[in-house]
Amino acid sequence: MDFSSLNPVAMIVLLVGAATPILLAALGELVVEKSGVLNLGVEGMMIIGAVTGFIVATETASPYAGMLGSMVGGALVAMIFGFLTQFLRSNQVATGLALTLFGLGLAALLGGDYNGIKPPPTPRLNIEGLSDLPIVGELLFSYDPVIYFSIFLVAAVWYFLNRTRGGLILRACGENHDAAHSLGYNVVMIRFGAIMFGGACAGLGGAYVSLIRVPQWTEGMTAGIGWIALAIVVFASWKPWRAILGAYLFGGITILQLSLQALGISISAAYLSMTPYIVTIVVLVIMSADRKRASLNAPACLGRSFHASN
Amino acid sequence: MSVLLDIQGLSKSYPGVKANDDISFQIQEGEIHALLGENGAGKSTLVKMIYGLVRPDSGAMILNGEKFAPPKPFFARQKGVSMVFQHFSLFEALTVAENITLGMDVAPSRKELSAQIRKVSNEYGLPLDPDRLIGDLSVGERQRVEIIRCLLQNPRLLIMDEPTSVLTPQEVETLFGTLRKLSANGVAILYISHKLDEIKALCDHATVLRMGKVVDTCIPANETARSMAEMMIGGELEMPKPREFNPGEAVLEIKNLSLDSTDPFGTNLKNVSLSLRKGEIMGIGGVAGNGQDELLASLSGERLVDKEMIVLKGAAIGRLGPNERRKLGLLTGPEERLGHAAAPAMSLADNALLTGSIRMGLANKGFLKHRKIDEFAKHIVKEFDVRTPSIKVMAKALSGGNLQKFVIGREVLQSPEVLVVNQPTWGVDAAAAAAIRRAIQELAESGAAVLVVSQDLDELMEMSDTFAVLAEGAMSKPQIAEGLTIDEIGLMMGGQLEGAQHAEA
Amino acid sequence: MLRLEPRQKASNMMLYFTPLIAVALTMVVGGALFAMLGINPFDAIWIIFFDPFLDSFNLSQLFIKAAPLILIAIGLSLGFRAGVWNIGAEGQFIMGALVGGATGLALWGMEGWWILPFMAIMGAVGGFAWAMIPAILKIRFNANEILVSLMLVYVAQNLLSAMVIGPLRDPDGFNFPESRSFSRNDATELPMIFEPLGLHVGGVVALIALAGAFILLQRHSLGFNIKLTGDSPRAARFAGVNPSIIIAVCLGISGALAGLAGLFELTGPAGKLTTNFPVGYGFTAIIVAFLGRLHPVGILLAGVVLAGTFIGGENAQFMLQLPSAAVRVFQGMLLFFLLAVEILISYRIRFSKGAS
Amino acid sequence: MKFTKTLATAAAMGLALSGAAFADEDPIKAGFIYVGPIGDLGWTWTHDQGRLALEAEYGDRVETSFVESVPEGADAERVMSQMARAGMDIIFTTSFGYMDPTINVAEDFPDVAFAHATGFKRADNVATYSARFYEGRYVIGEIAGAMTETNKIGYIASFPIPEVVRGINSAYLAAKSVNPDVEFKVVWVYTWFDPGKEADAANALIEQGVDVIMQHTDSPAAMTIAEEKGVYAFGQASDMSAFGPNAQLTAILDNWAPYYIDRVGAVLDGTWESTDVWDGIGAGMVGIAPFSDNIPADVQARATATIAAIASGEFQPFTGPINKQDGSVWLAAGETADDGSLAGLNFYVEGIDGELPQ
Repeated sequence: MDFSSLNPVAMIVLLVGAATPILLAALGELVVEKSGVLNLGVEGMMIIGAVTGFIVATETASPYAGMLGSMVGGALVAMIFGFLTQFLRSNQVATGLALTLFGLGLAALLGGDYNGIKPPPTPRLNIEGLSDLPIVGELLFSYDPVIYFSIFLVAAVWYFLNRTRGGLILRACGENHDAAHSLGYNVVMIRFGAIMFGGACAGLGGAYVSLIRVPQWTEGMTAGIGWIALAIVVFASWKPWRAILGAYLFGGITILQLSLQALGISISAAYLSMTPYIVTIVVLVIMSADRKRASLNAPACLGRSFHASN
Repeated sequence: MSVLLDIQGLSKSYPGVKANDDISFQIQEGEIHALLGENGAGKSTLVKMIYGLVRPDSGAMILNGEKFAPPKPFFARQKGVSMVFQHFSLFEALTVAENITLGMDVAPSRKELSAQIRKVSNEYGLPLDPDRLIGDLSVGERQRVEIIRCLLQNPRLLIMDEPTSVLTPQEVETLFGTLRKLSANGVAILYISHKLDEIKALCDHATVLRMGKVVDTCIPANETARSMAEMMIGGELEMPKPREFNPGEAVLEIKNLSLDSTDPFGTNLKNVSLSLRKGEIMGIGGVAGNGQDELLASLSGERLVDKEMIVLKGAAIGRLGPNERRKLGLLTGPEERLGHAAAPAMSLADNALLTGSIRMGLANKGFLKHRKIDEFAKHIVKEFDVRTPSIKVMAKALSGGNLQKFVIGREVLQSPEVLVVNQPTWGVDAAAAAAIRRAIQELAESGAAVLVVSQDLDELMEMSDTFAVLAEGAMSKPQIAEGLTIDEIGLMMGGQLEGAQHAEA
Repeated sequence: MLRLEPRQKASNMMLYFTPLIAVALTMVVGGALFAMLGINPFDAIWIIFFDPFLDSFNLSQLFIKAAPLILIAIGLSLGFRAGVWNIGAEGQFIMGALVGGATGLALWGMEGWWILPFMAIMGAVGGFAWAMIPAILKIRFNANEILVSLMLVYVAQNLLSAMVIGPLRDPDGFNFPESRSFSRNDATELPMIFEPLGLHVGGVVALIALAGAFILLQRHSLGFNIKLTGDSPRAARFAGVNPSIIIAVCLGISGALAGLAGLFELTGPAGKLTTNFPVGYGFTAIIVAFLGRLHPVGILLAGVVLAGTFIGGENAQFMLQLPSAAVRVFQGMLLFFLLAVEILISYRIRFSKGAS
Repeated sequence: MKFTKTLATAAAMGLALSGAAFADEDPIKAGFIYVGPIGDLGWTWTHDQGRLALEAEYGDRVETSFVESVPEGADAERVMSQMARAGMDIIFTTSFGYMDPTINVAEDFPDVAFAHATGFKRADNVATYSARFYEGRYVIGEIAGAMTETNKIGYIASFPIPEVVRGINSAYLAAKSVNPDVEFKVVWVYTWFDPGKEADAANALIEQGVDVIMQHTDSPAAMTIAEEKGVYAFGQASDMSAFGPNAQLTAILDNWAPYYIDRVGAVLDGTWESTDVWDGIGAGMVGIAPFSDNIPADVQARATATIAAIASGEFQPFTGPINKQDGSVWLAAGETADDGSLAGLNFYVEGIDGELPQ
């Protein structure tokens, strides 16, 4: 078989597209987990974002309004999770799973009338001169705006968490919620805010699928990538720049296995389809194996519900 | 001098308890004012109201002539009231500077803050490196972080809740120096403690609380430790009777025990050796975080070590798990009551089963004998005077003292041959503490060997026959406790293990 | 202002009452939703919630649907109690069917009473082995079992595809990606025990597992250790519980039961292995486990109720043209409400002025 | 199978009796069981279009209902039984996986007519029906072969079942007949419906230099990608030109309406009997959408001729000489494939690269 026909530039362009929804959702979840909350409902929030984004975009004929709508939609269902876990102190694992189930059903219900419609297109960047450059133009200046936004968001999340007071307070809640409380911080509201942000990011990730990557609305179209986003957060050791690495790695494997098939490689496609998941497991194992380091990076209060003692 | 804070009739009730009842007193500018009282007397509630963490049910406060009713700590800090907690509000994975920023309402830039931290900490003799992680600091250094955090906000009133309980005697001296300097600069200090010698040495005035009420005020310099203690407990102080010490043969031997901590901020044990004899109570002092948790884990069997490192009655047990050790007669009582010694959301009966299963025969081939479990739980409740409506109550519903009596009682009533306890009276009211100490002493008198790990030197001096110190994971040679001076202990705790030469045990 | 005040003792009354509150709230809010969709809410709720238990045909389908849910949920509940989050029961369900089915195909043409039991054992082994992957990775490498077990669902699905397209394909099946039919073969057909309730052998095994779990949790030290680990891992370690063993036991039991459920589904209701064999029992069982508050009796009731809503939901589809998505929203709501009212068990709500 | 039998039989007998008494007054009830959501724009959507056409045709004389997203297996069996119990006169089960459940339930309800799509098991009250999609694929294969400039045609395939393999072979033979240099690149996505994956596959194929995409999966995702990347594609099951106004060359249309109207009509006048219908372009079950203007006139003309030849039965796509991929002879010159061997087709014809997953 002829590997030379694999065009690396084109593959990178493709993998960035496949990775961006995962990256967006993972960044949101990263912030949520840094605040000490484990929200397993990413898949549910993504699909809601996909459908609300689609509906708003087609109704207003503006993809950007749709993206805003997806963030609002994602944040709204995240609010249910936030309310249950932060105010009613329900189990975060169970509530997250319920959110996924509920989100998938609600999205199907909301999207019932939007099957088979083409959403307004999202233009790609086209800078005279730059976008036409060979290789560089394609690699750097030819994407849709959300991809640039996702990279900006990586930097922004990093800056927020490491360079701002707000980020410091958020991390403090994740490290030791009792101490944060006794310093006078409102742990519940800070976490609630983080959960909403996570919902907005997951929602935008979903809208990326329904408005740009596919683009159309169909039931269950996020097809499990919300779960991958959760794995990416662990893989990234809660570091934004590593999340981008993880998401692009996963996107790369997904694209590569399809490209290998197109090349006519003789491994059965079913086995190739497993590889992204197996690689995720392997990477997860490698990242978790050093317990001391893993526990240093993980927010100490992750998944524990907080109750002010006085 | 003028009045800084005037407290007028503060009251606060919780379901079933009147924590504060009509409390009134005044704090002058620049004075060091002691708030004296036993555990549970209402000191914590009172200072939480001053700091804005708890709102009073009734009463008022006047700060500097203005009405003062902080709804949140933020408002208290705005008005110049800062607080150093007994349990630090620190974040292990964050740096010193980050921790300090978090405690400040208006924080300067990172660079500026670092410079300020260095300047203020050196000025008050509490040097700190702003870029280190809290997790890497000793407990004494962590307290410095808390204090510097308060000082950077130029407080008028600094509240300190039991600040010395975690310090070595030398560190206590340094702290007092700092506090006196502050006082001289006009900062008032509300100093909470039940250590009477310290209060006598440091404080200008004292207000004594008992059962949520102000029962007395005094000038500590004019009182004796005994007279103040009597104000606190409201009766005659009973001095402990010295015990006779006739150790029998060695039952527990620890030989060159080394163990790496699993906690990224923990301390590794280095070559710890000791020999514990029948009837002996050995006290192990030292500041928290110097390897106590690791020592307990290696003795309880939660962490396994080399087989020969721990020998019980001639048998090498280093690789045996907790239940096999229990079977052989080695029982332990960890420091953390909830979540370690006891499972918070399980009933007292279940918690009796938790360690009692083997020695009390509470299960047969894995099948539980519920009647026997209940009996054992009721026995503990009765013998150790655990105040609870029933043994079906969840452990977390009990007060700290009651639960501590329960978990110590649970081990003592299993007639151990060796009992190891960590901080047996930590955060427990005086009556419960006395009961626990008495039970441990009786156990030793009946021939068991007891290892008491504690940060409370007074407690150790009162109970122990022999004494050693854990410092940075290494242990000093055990010595006869009687006659050890506080200076000698201080040197041992500071890590100069061989510095104090005393009768070796 | 509402304030939550912890109770000294979990409220027994609330323990039994909260599921009813949740169901009632779901009916009210779900009914409103149905009304918004232009469907008579009373009819819809009647068909979804009551009809499945009153009509003899529906009843005869009840345990066919409920048995795998209950069997899987029982296993999961042990892990959830210990804080071991096996989210990948769907994968273990597939692997049980795959391994047990492959065994049956290897023995094809043989007669004997032992064939089905042997397949069941192999099915349990298949699910067990699949669950051991996250268990070992968790014990040895500290890898998060939620994510590993979930990723393995996708791997199992692809493996199933590869197998029914390849080695396990029915040689007489015109090359369609399907295995032979186990339910149309005497040696491998799952016997029905009590038809009026749809109780097949798998259902009976589910009831036995239920009883076993009940005894384990109430009467046995292993059950005590599981609960202890869930409440406080550190206290459990202090009590001499080896956390690795708890992880292995919980994942192992849940994997084996999910595998068994897969095999029973294969040899009974589903009949043959196809790429569409997994229909989400492994995920729905998570809801059943929580809905039953991780208690064996609760799981029995939750499994039956949820199975009823599935049957009722389908009926509502063709009788009222209720969209299938609405039924899923309805089920999600049920779980949300249950989680929301759970707080009433350990807290009481007080009205007070001002914040504390 | 015993899972629904006894009680259901009893119920059915009751219904049959009452049904006989009022047969003339009640409208005919037709039930449909769908494997996907009706909004999938693919397989299920086309069947639902057929159902709507049925309603339009007969008005008050027919009452239809459906259940969507019914998993194959026990759930399908239950839904069918429920429908039969609810008094359906004819039930269309529209997925291959419903084959055994349909046979099982039909045994219990001898008076209800069943029609199962794409299967091969029949009974007195179970008819089967399917469409010769490979005829349509021959037409679009011919167009694809003529339109490709890179000589690389991409094929997004779902599962390696005979239905899909027939399509690939037919399209390849057609493309090859007009362009000897043509090369097929097949990507198996192992799903009928996963827009994200289908889009990725389309992208991967385009990166391999493919400039015409065919698909045997249900969503219009690949069409959208083709439009974006400026390559050609064909609509699947329905006209997808909305998603690719420039990209779509034409589309294979599934048109179930004639069959449904005919069969329900047969129930209405009492002439229904079990039949095996495998219709193609001729009977209108498979349609070809209007050609895009991007197709040159000569190509259009040839395609139109091919359609006519197939419709009239004059030409069969699988006409020898055709060798199997391994070079052995499948069909001798002039020989045409019989329905039996087509039904179980499990090999590529000579010239297709890559291995058929087995």
